[in-house]
Amino acid sequence: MNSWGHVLIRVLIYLVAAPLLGGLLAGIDRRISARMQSRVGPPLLQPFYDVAKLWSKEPIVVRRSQNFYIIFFFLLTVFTGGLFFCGSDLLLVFFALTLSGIFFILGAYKASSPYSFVGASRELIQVMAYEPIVLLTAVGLYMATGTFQVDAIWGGAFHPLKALPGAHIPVLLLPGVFVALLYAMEIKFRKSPFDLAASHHAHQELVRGITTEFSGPTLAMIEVAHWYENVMLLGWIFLFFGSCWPAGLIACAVTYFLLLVVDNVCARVKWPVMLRSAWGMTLVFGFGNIVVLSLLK
Amino acid sequence: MANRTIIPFGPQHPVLPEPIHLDLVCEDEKVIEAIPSIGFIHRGLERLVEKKDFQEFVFVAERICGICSFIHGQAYCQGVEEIMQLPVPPRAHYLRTIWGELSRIHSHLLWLGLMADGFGFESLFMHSWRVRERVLDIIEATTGGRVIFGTCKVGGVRRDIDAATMKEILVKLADIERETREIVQVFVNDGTVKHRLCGVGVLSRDEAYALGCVGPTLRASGWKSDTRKLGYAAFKDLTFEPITRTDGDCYARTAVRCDEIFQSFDLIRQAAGKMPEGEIAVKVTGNPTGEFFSRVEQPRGEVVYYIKANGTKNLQRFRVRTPTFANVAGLVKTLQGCDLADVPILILTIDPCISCTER
Amino acid sequence: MIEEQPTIPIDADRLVAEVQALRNEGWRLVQIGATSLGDRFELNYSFDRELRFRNLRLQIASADARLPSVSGVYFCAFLYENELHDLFGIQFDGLVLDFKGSFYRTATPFPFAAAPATATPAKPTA
Amino acid sequence: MSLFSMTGLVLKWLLRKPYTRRYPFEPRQPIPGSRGALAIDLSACVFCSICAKKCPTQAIEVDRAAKRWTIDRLRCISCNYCVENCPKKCLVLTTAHGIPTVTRDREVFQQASAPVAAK
Repeated sequence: MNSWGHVLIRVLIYLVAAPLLGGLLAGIDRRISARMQSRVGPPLLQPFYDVAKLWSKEPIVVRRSQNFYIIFFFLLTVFTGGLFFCGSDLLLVFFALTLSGIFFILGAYKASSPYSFVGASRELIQVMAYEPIVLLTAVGLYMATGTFQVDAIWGGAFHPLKALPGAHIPVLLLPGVFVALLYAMEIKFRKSPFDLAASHHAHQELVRGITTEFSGPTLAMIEVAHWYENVMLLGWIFLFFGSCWPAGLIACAVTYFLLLVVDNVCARVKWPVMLRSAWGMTLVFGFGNIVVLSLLK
Repeated sequence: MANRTIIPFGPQHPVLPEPIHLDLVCEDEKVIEAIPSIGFIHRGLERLVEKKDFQEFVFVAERICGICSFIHGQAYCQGVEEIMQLPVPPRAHYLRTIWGELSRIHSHLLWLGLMADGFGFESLFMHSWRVRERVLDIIEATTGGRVIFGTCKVGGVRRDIDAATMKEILVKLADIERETREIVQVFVNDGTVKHRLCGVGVLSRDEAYALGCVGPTLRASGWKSDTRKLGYAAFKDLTFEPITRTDGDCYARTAVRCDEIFQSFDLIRQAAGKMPEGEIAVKVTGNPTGEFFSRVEQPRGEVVYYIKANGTKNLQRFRVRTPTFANVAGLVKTLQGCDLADVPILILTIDPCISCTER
Repeated sequence: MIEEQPTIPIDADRLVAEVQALRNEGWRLVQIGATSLGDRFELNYSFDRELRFRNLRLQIASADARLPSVSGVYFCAFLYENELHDLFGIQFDGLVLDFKGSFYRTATPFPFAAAPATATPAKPTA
Repeated sequence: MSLFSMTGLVLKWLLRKPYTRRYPFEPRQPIPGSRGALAIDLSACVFCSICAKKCPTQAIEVDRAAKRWTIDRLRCISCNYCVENCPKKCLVLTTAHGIPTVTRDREVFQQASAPVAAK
């Protein structure tokens, strides 16, 4: 195991670098989307300007306690990312992330506005839609690598299926799980066609959905939490490439670009379609992959 | 279940920049009841006729709506000309037809964009409006204005389009038509778009008629009703058939408007080919006496101008029934029992122009 | 001439029956509008069938104006009748959907009830 | 039924130059024939005030004694009605559009002196 000092350095790097990377990613996202829509788009650093401006604004709340939940959401999201990047247990990471999501939803419920109310219940359905595939990811990675430890997967330390060619890159054994996870990513990144709990553009029937009633520094916090979260989600993609990190980086970039393209070529669907299709993908690709893998053993 | 919440929708709502307010009584995501309320910006334009003389009033009429402005001015002028029995030169009629159809194209492209925005398809929204900009450029070059044309006047039009310019416009329009096809095929074919539109907000043939719907809303339910068939302006000399669909859902209404864009391109080509030479306006002397209901087909449907004049330079009564006003009853019907997610789409498919409804 | 527009004068008490008859013949309600003539309101009920236009006209005293609603015959008439109530102050009996004066939020109540200053024809200028 | 039918268009525009302009830095080329800001040739003006009477928005004021012609730019709707009715043809609509302002000033044109902007 790593020494404490080593872990501390990794956590510190994560704490500083993740929001910078996440914000930059959001900026690139907006530029590329704009170009796809034949627009010039905002400056690359616009997300940082936005957060800085939000931070300087007066906080206005319906109920004080709603911000309390968001602080927990923020801390838990950051904590989850920390767990992941210092190479901890993957199962713990997934459950901690779900917990942070629940705090977000509770905060929206607490705000007691009909918009954030419906937004929160849609968010719950989204959690239901992507949670099965997230669990299957953990199971699949365990089957492919024999461990739940992120560090060990990255290190490519232990493989029960060493005999198979390319077994040190989990994605080669888990293509189905990977595809299903990409589908879930579309939901996690709040991209069209699944931006139904909180659209990026406030152009939906719920105004801004789950975040409608948050303003000022609280909204800035939600934004930064999403940056942390996004970086970690790309870390999951990275994980699928084990020790082969150049392939991992390319995969992250390609994945994000694909998410953007899909975002720009789809209408927002209604929740029954999202739930049905996400579970369908999970069952066919994710579960099918797991079954094949267990037969190979 | 059965946990009823009231979701206030509008008068200012990001997906619908129109001052309409709805209290959506919802059970989960089902809308049980929705009564629209408008009237936030009643401007009292109809009584402005007491302040402006009847020739100057065309500027006010054009400003009833920012999108179908030219056809508003045209409807007003046609009404006054009818009362005064003015011999409007045929060239003016053709120019009005061309500008009217250009305005229909830009209105429908605007609507397609808003619709795409309504179902969360941002890139489609932006691309629709990009194409619309090119139409606006043509309008600006020929009339001087982008949305308020300001070229219609009692007795004719203010500007002419010379043959060389007309030729250039036709070349540009062919290109715009090609770009429009790229966008329209997404509206008509795309799976996610169809998922949001098909079977949503169905108005049966009988319902649409009984509720007094007009324009594309009525035609999408299978009625071949188009006021242009009255043969005003140059439409009596042009060949066209009203575009209809039979499903009466949001998809049908979208498809009708998509096809109407191409019909308008065709009508402009026909009108440009047949345009006679001659004067573009006649001199107006005296004041009107009489009354007339001027009916004209706007992008949103039939508009009715009631003009009553009594021989003074100010009209006695001026009344406008905009197409949106007539379509609100259909909206009330489709909103009952719809999904919350469909509310913006249902409001948008009547192509609402609440501001002109309130005049 | 774009189209013929026959106007049929009727009495207020025959209104609902006449409108019902037109509905049975398959006419579509185009609009209901009013003109203030000072002490009277002139109302136009316009209909259309296959691009033929027809107009029913009646006059009522503007003081305490009251009419039966035709919204039972044509549902969409509720819009026009609420409008007439808010702009002219005409009361409609039996409205299926009554906004009770909140259809238009006008700054002054019944702004169109008074006859326009130009209602009496001045000497023609030409 | 086809999914992703927009993809071609989206990718095409990703590689193209954007259609929009960075507005205040790249002003738009005026379109010939556009109805822009109203301009006056003061030397030809006889201060008959027909333009002020005809203006649908009462944007123009004419002081015949002081030989002063003023316009409220934010009221002017560039409708061309004053230009059509001007007996001396000293008014003209340029193709340039007004610049954005935050105050509602009247622009004053005084004969025999340069234009002065005043409150």
